[in-house]
Amino acid sequence: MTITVTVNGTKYVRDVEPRTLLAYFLRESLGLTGTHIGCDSSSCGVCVVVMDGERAVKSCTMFAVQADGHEILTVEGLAAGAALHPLQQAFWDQHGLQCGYCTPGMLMTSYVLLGKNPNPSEAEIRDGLSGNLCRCTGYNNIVKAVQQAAATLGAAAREPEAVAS
Amino acid sequence: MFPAAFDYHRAGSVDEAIALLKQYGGDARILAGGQSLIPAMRYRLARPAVLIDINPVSDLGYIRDSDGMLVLGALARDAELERTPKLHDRYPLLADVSAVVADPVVRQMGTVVGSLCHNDPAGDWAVAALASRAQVVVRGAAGTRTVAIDDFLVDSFTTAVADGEMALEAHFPAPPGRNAGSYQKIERKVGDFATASAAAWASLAADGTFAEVGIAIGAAGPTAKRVVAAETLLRGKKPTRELIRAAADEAAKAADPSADGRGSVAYKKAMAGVLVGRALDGTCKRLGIEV
Amino acid sequence: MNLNYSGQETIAASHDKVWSFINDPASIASCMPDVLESTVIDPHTFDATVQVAVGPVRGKFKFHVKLDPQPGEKRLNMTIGGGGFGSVVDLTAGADISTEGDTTTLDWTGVASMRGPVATVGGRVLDAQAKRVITTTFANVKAKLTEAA
Amino acid sequence: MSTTAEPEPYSIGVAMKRKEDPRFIRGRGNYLDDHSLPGMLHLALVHSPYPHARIVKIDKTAALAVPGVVAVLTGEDLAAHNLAWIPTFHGYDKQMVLCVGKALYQYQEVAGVIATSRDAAHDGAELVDVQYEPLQPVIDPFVSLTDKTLVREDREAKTNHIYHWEVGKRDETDAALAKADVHINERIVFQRCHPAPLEPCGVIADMNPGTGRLTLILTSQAPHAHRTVVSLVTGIPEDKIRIISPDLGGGFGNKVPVYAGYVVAAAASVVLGVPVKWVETRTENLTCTGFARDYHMDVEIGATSDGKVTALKVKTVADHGAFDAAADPTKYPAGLFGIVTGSYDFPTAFTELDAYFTNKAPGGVAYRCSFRVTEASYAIERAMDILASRLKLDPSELRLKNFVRKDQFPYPSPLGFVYDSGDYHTTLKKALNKIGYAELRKEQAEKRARGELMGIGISTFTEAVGAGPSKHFDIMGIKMFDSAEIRVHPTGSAILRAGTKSQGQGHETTWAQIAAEELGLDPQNILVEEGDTDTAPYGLGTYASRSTPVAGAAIAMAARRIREKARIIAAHLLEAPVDDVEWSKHAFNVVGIPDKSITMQQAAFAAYTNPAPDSEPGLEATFYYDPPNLTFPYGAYVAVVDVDQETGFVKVRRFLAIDDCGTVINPMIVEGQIHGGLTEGFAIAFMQEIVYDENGNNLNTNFTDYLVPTSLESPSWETDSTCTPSPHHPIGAKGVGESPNVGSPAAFVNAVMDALSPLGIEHIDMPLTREKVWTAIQAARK
Repeated sequence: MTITVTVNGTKYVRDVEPRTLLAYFLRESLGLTGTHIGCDSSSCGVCVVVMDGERAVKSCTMFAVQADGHEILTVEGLAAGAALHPLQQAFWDQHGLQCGYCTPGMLMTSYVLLGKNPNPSEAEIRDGLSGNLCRCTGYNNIVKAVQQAAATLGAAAREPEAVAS
Repeated sequence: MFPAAFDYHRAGSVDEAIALLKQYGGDARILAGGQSLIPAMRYRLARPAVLIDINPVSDLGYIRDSDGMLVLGALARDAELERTPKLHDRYPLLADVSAVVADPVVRQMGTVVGSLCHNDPAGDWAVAALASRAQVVVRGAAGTRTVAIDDFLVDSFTTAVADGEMALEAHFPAPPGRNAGSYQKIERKVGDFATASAAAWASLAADGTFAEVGIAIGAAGPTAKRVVAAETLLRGKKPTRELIRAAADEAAKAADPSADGRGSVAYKKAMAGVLVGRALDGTCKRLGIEV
Repeated sequence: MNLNYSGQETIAASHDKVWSFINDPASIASCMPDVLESTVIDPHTFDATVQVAVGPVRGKFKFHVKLDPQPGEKRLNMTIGGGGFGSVVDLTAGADISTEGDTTTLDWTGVASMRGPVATVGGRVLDAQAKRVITTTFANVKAKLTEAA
Repeated sequence: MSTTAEPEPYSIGVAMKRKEDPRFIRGRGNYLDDHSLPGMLHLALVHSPYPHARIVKIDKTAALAVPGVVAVLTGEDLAAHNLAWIPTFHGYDKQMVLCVGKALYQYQEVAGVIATSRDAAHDGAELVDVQYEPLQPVIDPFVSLTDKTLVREDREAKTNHIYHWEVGKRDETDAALAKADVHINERIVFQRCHPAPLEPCGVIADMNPGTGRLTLILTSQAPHAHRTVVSLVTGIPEDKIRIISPDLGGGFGNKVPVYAGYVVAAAASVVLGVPVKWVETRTENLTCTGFARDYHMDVEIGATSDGKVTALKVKTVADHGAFDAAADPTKYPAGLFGIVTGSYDFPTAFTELDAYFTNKAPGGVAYRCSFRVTEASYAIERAMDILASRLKLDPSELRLKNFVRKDQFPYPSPLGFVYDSGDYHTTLKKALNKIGYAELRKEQAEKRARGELMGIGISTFTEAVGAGPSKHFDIMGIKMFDSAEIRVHPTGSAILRAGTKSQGQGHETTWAQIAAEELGLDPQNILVEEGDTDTAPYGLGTYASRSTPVAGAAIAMAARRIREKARIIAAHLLEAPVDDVEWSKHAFNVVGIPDKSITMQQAAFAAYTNPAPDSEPGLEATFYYDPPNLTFPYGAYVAVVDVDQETGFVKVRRFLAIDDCGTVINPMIVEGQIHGGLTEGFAIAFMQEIVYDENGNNLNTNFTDYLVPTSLESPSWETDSTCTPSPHHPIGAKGVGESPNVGSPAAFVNAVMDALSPLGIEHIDMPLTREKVWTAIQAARK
């Protein structure tokens, strides 16, 4: 069937089989391969994308047809051109990634986490990211990265220019 | 893994959903949060011929605290409950559950009613619903009926929802008077099903005795189990350490789990007791009672 | 993983009646729940296609059933092998037959072993289903013999 | 190591942000499944539900009827192309690609379905009708060794016994044990677990009929080794094979072996002349691809009554599954297990190992460890704690009493290694001070008085990594050297290619830092390239912590070759005799005239524009490095835990890791490696296990049942270091990626056993699940 999905601000009209999972639709129909797939049981979270700006969803546990008429944000949509999103910058600064496979999911889950809770404690961050697996970093630096991003975004919220500079 | 092919229908309203259910009967499944159904479909354990997606129904995500009960629409997501602090004081037990179902991302899609309908013996919401004396409103072509949770949970993965019907909403009565509750769960890791779980709430009479009590355990049989013996034991008595221990023992006795990778029968029975004890401790703590 | 079941049916029927009934593939097939179709292959074996429907898990399981009467007509063993969803379920059931006057008692036990996704992913689902199949089968044996009487 | 006082960007030891990160954080990584070729078909595999069964019949009809299904391949079909069996890595055994005659473990690959879409391939796979005749499976290695049931009928030797291996002095050790004042003998099991990188394994095989070349885009930790294997197996000349290992989403040893899907996809592409893609599911990853460990070790230690160890004996039964596919060096069937004497000065030692076939998946890969070093380190560190409790000695005291002393290096171990360098006493003391060991013991005493269970666990491991000297180490005959090639461009930037393959270790950054240090160039302008066998020099790949010890050295040596040539050019530019030109502060100058100097950039430009007379133009070098010895990183770890007696839950309150990996190239990356390895060590100690039930069912086929810790279970890590450079490594580096995974399991288990010691509990095998701990407590209280 035909669906209309807005991904990273661009509207796409595509024909999909009902059984096509959103993750495969993003990767194969739209060529947005930043969203990864790591398990079959909704356990690993490397496929997390943001739906309608407010909900982190595991795109391997949702059919593409369910995204019809919705807005999806993927890791490719985080940066504003050359300017990295504070989360991306923080993951880089804090060495919050190694093989990079879990990173898009971590970024998108953190994006919603910080949206709902702008200055989370370490405990809240560890809880909020517990639907995403990482096999490389031991999580220490991912937590630090989210803390850095929270600080940057907080500063930006106080004085909008801060982030751009 | 990849789901087998199916026909997909979008319901714009509950009536449309019911009409589609009438048309396809047992071949059709309702798609709400999909967090249990879709993984089962990926393993091709579940292969419904027809999926009826109710997500487009605009007014099913409601969470209403009215007429002394919390009313959750079929699309009320776990995370919504988790993020509604004003409910946490009135429904501490449900607040606890909403923060430990599956994992934080799954909870943003998963629904309370969907979890009740899936009726996994190790699921969380059925336990809380039993303890809370919840009711489920079931709608079919023939009309609407309200089913007490005890009758709703028929057997493992089987509920009172018949072919052609759908669960419309869940009712959680607000515990009367001065009350509190607590949910306790042992899981091997975040996102796993419970090894054991326990839900408890209690309301206190003026004399400080338990006026009303609700206790249920999970992963302790074909479905979540109400521990009537423990409830009877506690009702009308002042909370003491001994009393709570005795109630916990009743829970351990009542538990009838099956062994799996999560634990042996002996361990799961023992944990049912430990967790009921901790749920009651948590309840008393929230009531400001020293035991 | 192995799952164990057991039960007892007391039937108001003579030993011979019960014995001949449970030794007849067609009769046993007629007692299994949700059988979509069954084919008797020889006096001791039959194939049955069973509709499995537990919650989200719905599909067809193909079973090959072998009846193995023990000498002395006091015990019947039964092996039920089959599968679906890329998985395998092996059921071994046995019934001890004892008769007092005109009531005959079936003491039955069953062991189910599962392989593949059902064992690991759907274990909790199929446990319930296997229990249902075996319990209902023996219950139906009683029912049919009683109504026949 | 270089002692340059220069600041960034030159110096080794700078916490430089990773050069590879920008593409990953933007979702522009380039992993196997991100690739798609025109006309590409998809492969799905059919798996056996039985652990041991005869294949009676395979009916392809229904599968072939599925729209989009192009072909169904079985073992018979592969046999026609002589691909039914392939050699295992160290060449002592062969393994089936698809089942021929028998299925030997549950989920073994029985058939492959090739279709125009992934969904069609899986629809077809479901409909391949295979008739099995189930056979009695052999699941327990201790049953296997009785040879009652034969796993491998295809082998000449009609036994499940694969090999016996031993090293050390048996009689001397037995004698010493016999007359020891104290003698412990403990069965210590290192459970079967799985590396489970988040990115599964996969391949795109592309046989191009036009060029006659077979290109494999492959999740490979060792692309060159894989190219050679493919050539040997298929007979395709090596120049006609290209292996491209793209970005890898983790490897941890899992992406070293050759898997059925690779071979079937390649065969299908060769036959059909179009690209074929196979990406495994998580279930396939956990049930079919290389597992790790599964060692059952009987550890005996003899000691004097005052706590001096006198002898060590370890007898191991190894469960190798259905094929002997353990990826160990040819001459080392049990890898470097000989490191089992650890950090301790044993006067004598003996170890022997017997490996057996069972009806389980094959493997035995080095899961984030140098071949079998993890099993060995766990055994000795666990056993030392058991000895300490028998001697009523503090485990730290027992260790300090028996460490190899600083003045004993280079230290010849009784099992044949020569440890390069170390200062074990200093490192442990640093750990004890930093964590406040004395205070913790005080707190523990108070808690015990109150009946609470708190534990402190120590692990002071020594690793043997960086395989290795080619006189000892090879894989299928290929010596385990590694290589680097550096080309300096006229404007002073460079490209560096190595035979290694990063899976997250950050080679694009650290390799550039090594070259930058040696050449005085900006690491930002040194492009690092790995994984393409058409361009990279031949190397053995990345596993067993060998990249920095071997390839890292090759890079430094290649750079020094370039420096030698640049020196000639510099002399020409300085109009001075070459012998008068020295390299100091990252530039050339005439001895005694420091102010007049030539930078590497200037020399590079001249190499192309104004070469020195009678010297070859251009500025590039290749170096193949054959290490003179292994390197021996070590560490001192301390874990602090609290045990919930009601549930058996263990809370890891603190964990401190002090690592000594010699010279540190990038401290940020080293710390990250340690964090990650500690979380994997934690997972192994408390959660991860591949269990087979009595019927041979694998019970951990997905991430719901194979337990990978999340940010909530994983403790917060404390790290620090000491630095004892390797004397034989050009920059003194030893390698670190695996130390935390090797050293930490024993620290966790020792801590839990320390907590349980008041109950008289001495040992519980990993993983220490709530139930195991609870059960032990219940039993002890009875």
